[in-house]
Amino acid sequence: MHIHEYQAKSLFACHGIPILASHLVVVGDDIESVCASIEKRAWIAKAQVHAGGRGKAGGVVRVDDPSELASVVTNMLGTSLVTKQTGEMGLPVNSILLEEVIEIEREIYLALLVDRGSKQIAIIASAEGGMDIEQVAQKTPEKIVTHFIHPAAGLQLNQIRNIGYALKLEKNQHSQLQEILFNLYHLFVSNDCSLVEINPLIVDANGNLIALDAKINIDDNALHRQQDIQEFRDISQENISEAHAEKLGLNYIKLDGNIGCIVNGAGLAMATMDLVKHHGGEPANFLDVGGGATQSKVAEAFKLVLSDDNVKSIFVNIFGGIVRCDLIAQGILDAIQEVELSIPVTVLLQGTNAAEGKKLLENQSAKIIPVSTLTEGAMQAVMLANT
Amino acid sequence: MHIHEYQAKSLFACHGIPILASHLVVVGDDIESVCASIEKRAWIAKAQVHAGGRGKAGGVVRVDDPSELASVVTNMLGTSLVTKQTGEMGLPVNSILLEEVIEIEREIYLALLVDRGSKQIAIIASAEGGMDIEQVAQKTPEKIVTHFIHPAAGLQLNQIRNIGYALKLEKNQHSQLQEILFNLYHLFVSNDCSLVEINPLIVDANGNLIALDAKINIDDNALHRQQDIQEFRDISQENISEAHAEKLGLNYIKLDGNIGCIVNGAGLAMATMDLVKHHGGEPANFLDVGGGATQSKVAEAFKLVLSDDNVKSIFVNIFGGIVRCDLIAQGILDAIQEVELSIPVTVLLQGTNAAEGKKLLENQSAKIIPVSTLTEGAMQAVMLANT
Amino acid sequence: MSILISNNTRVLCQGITGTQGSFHSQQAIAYGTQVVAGVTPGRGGTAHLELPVYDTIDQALESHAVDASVIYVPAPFAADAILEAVYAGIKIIVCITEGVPVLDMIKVNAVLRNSHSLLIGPNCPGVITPGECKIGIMPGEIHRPGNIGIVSRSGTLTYVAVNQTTQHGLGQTTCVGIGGDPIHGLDFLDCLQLFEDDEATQGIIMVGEIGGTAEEEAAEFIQEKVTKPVVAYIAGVTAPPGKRMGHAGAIISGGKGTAEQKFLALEKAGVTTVHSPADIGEHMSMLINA
Amino acid sequence: MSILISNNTRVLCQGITGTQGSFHSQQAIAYGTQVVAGVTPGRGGTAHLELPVYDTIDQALESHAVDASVIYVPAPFAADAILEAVYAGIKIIVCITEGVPVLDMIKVNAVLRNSHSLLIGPNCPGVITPGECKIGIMPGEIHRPGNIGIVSRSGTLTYVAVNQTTQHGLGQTTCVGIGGDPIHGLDFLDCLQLFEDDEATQGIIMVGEIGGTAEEEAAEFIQEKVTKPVVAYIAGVTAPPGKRMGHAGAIISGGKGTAEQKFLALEKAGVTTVHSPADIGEHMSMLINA
Repeated sequence: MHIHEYQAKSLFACHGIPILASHLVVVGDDIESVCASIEKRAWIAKAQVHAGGRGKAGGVVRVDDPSELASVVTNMLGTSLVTKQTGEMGLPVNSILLEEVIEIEREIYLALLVDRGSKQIAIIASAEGGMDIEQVAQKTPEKIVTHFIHPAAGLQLNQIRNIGYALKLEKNQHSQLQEILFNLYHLFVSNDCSLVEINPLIVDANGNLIALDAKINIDDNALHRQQDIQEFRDISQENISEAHAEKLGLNYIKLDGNIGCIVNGAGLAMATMDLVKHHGGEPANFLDVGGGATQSKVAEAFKLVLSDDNVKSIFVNIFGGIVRCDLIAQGILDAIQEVELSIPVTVLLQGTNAAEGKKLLENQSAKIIPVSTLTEGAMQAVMLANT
Repeated sequence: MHIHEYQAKSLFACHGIPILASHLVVVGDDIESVCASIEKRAWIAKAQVHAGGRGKAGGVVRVDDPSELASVVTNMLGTSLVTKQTGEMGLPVNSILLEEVIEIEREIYLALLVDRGSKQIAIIASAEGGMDIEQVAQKTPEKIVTHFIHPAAGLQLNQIRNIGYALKLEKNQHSQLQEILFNLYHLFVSNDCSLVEINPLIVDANGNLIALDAKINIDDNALHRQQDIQEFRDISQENISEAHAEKLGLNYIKLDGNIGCIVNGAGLAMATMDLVKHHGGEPANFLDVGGGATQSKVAEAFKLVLSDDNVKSIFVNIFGGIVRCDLIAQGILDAIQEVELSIPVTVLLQGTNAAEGKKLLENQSAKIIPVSTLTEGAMQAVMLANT
Repeated sequence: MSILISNNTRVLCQGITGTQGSFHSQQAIAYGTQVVAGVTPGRGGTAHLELPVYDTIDQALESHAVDASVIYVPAPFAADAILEAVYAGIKIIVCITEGVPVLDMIKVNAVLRNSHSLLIGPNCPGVITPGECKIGIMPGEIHRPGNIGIVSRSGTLTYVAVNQTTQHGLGQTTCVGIGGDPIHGLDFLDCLQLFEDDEATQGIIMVGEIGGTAEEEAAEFIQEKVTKPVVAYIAGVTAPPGKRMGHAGAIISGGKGTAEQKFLALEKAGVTTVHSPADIGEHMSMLINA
Repeated sequence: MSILISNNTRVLCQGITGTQGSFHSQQAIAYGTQVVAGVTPGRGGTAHLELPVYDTIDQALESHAVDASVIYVPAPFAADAILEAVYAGIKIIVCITEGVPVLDMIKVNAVLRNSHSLLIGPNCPGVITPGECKIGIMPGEIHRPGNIGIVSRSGTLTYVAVNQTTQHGLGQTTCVGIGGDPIHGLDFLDCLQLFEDDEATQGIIMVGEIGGTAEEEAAEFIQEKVTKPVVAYIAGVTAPPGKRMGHAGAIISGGKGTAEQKFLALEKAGVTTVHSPADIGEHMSMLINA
């Protein structure tokens, strides 16, 4: 789960990680009076959306003249922000974080994340923080230090020292880093984070370390034990269809193509998209109805895919395991009873009772085309989308 | 470090482990008014000393008649309690814990300790708690369950379940045990304990688990980071010579024999005692002046051993490693300048500059007898003690 | 021959009285798997599917010899169930449960490394030695005893590979679904080694996915240690953009992790890769019959 | 030949600028040990004993190849220093420091088990291969190159054993003080195995103490795996009563741990035991020359 920068920073504050003075403005606030009530000084207005690339997209604006603050906020609040990560629809800016402007001596990169390779939490740090950190990692990997936290030992002082010297910190900054890292590690573990990233962690004019940005991802699988974090959920930042799908127990991600895919299992769903692409088509979505797909789930999936106007052809690819293919076929027939089927549906059923399922679908509708192999199915679906 | 039962129970209370209602009476209190001020009911008066075996030694007295409470406390407070663990001098009873008397349905044994074998913290539990627990362990070891806590995983629910079923707990007691064990583990780790023992953990008439006794040992090596625990230290429970020795950096334990031993290194000190015994003598003490014995430490050790009136002969056994034997010899000569030497001292110097050391000691005093081998030294010291 | 499990494997089911545990235990028994007992805390002393149910594994072990345990307990308690099996000394632990918190798996992994247990999963279909022993949720009837070892991060995609090898008359020695979670037990390397050492296995199919660097490491391992023909397919060339793990994910993977890079690494290692899942069986068949 | 260290061993000293680290590094260098660098946080870039000092081990490794590290840092920071060496991949880590909190050592041990490092100590005199390499605080001059391997939980008591083997003309291959703390690194079993595998070692002296069950386990191990003659001495027949670990200590040791029981176990295993430390050298000599 993603949370907003201002929410991440509230966690930072709770855990004693230094942040800048700030105010939050949300849709519905009286912008004029909020801006009038806060200190007259330079502020940075940061659009709160669940996406990176805000700076280049105009979502982070410096306001030096206090008299202009209200108008900047007014212009930004309630709009949609399109960044390279949002898609063309963008994300609604329902809140803006106003943060004091301070002088920056240095920009450091600092992150904790769950690392597959070591099967541990990793700390990544670089003296060259800021927007180009991925380039730094690619071109000069020696400027990135990585330390792994053994779960029995926890974060150790020697690791903090190593990071501190790698970052070429001043003497008094070592103890600041120590406090920040111990607190970050505690925040990470106690909130079931999968990522905590500070980019940049800055050194201000007084030589103090301050988190200028804050990005936190939470492990969805652990939300059941993170009541407080659940409150942070902002449904406005999620794709409506995707959120709806989640409620139905479907894993759905909308894409830009015109071939709807209905598949059971995430791996097979990805493979199906690959196949469509392999045969010259463009998938309209990723959709996993779950390893144990049921009749009703398939029906719901159908409605979901059909609600996307871009979809010109549907490819149903079900491998009957525990669930029998004849029941899946029945689910498809049920679904087209409810929604009018205006586009062709290619159906591949394999595994348990595949033959029975295929038989059920035959001659039911001109729009339903049962096929026998993956290749045949993908080619058929692509061809139908292009006619 | 040992702490008193009432101190251990205050830690229990802090960590949410159920204990009985109680009052503490200390030397200097107005016993009559304390006893008058508390609820009129049956109490158990428990002498607070750093030793086991209090029950059999009269240090735990049940007082059913409230009017007798003050006299029982008066008779006990300020006396010395001699148990099988205290030695003949006993330990001063400077405080008494008055605990409510309740009905006991069952007595369970529960302990956490640092286990050498697994290099982990171990939980030991038995459905048959109480005074005979060691017999239970010896005769019916299958009635003892042991679980090891991996430091990465911490205490796990499955271990608590296993213990709960082994203890044949009622359904609602499983959740009580869970809370007690999680709290105990947290108490153990956060206070650097080496042992936490509850014997018995009782089931009361309402089916609730309550810690009737509490024994906690703290790792001496970790006291530097346990400020609160340091406050618990009760010097009155320590042997005066031993406490004095500790201040001087000497590891000294008084014993009942008549041959004083001054040795460098704990292993060699034990071996020296073994040797003395092997040759028919009785060591008066264990004394380790430290692996890096210095001239001045040897002098202090001399004074300490000579302060024991039982000592009839001294065996100095130093293996010169980093410290040269000639300096040790000088330390001995310094010491006998300060204290009058009325008993014979057998001195074995080996290792670095042993010959020079031996030479220094020759013809200095009729009381100082340099020897050349362990066997010669031990035999000499034993012979001299018996003449 | 086979790896990990065979018709001698005696299986315990943790969470046997739940819907999933109950259904799949029935299926496993019907397949011929020796399921010897179940564990559900609080249900000790009862019977389920005509099998004795115990409160704890330790209790079950007093009356049964157990070689493997399969876990169907809900996600919040799955890590605890895995650890119970590890502490009880169970050799093969198969955790089917999906949605186990990743920080739980970090702890589990640390304990596993100090143990003699092997974990398969979590979030996996399980492991099957066709005709002998089925531990997990895969449909038994698509499998046939044969000479191909299959290891896969995916569930249903594995079945596709299985189905094709069956249709091509090759059959399988053992199929292992190692699970798709970031931190899991047995990985490609472990399974590749086991298949390499298994005399009956003549070819290996490896089904990977985008994310992580397990396939790249497998490629290196295959080049150095595996003499048998390997066919690999990686799902996710047209992966949904997904949610980015900040910059940190990109930094720590060092630019690896895309399907293209995985294909490249495997091809460099001499692995036969297929870019359509429809071609897995055919290519394996060609290699075996070459 | 020798075990663990030799004249090729390049040694780093953690805490080199402290009193202990400074003094014993001087002694080690004088003995001929290849001490290549030191580490003291905050002193990086300076020199000490004509050796470069670094802030961290990682920094030192940029300029030096290191085979072993010796730790003289104060007890509250010793576990951290050990872990720094483990994380840096140092193969042999010798921790001299006394008074390390036992819960710290539980953590260190868990990390060590997942590593390629060997830890000797803490609270130990160190390890020496006479005439080649001395890592620790033992007096070098009592040692002689020879054919006896010595492993001991005690400090000065080890020197007694060393001295006797030197006086009997046997000399030592390597002497290892494994340390007296409840939780430590290398144990008797590890060293016995190393000595058994070392061609130059013709006899082994083992010096134990009361407490724990390490000597009992060593006895079992010797019976099964050690073919070379072993002389053992256990200190503590007349042990001070000490402070009892409640009932728990007695329960968990299962009645083992006394000197008598250790002697008994060793004798049962065919080990030559001596009840006076004065007899160690003589008995070893008789066995070797028999």
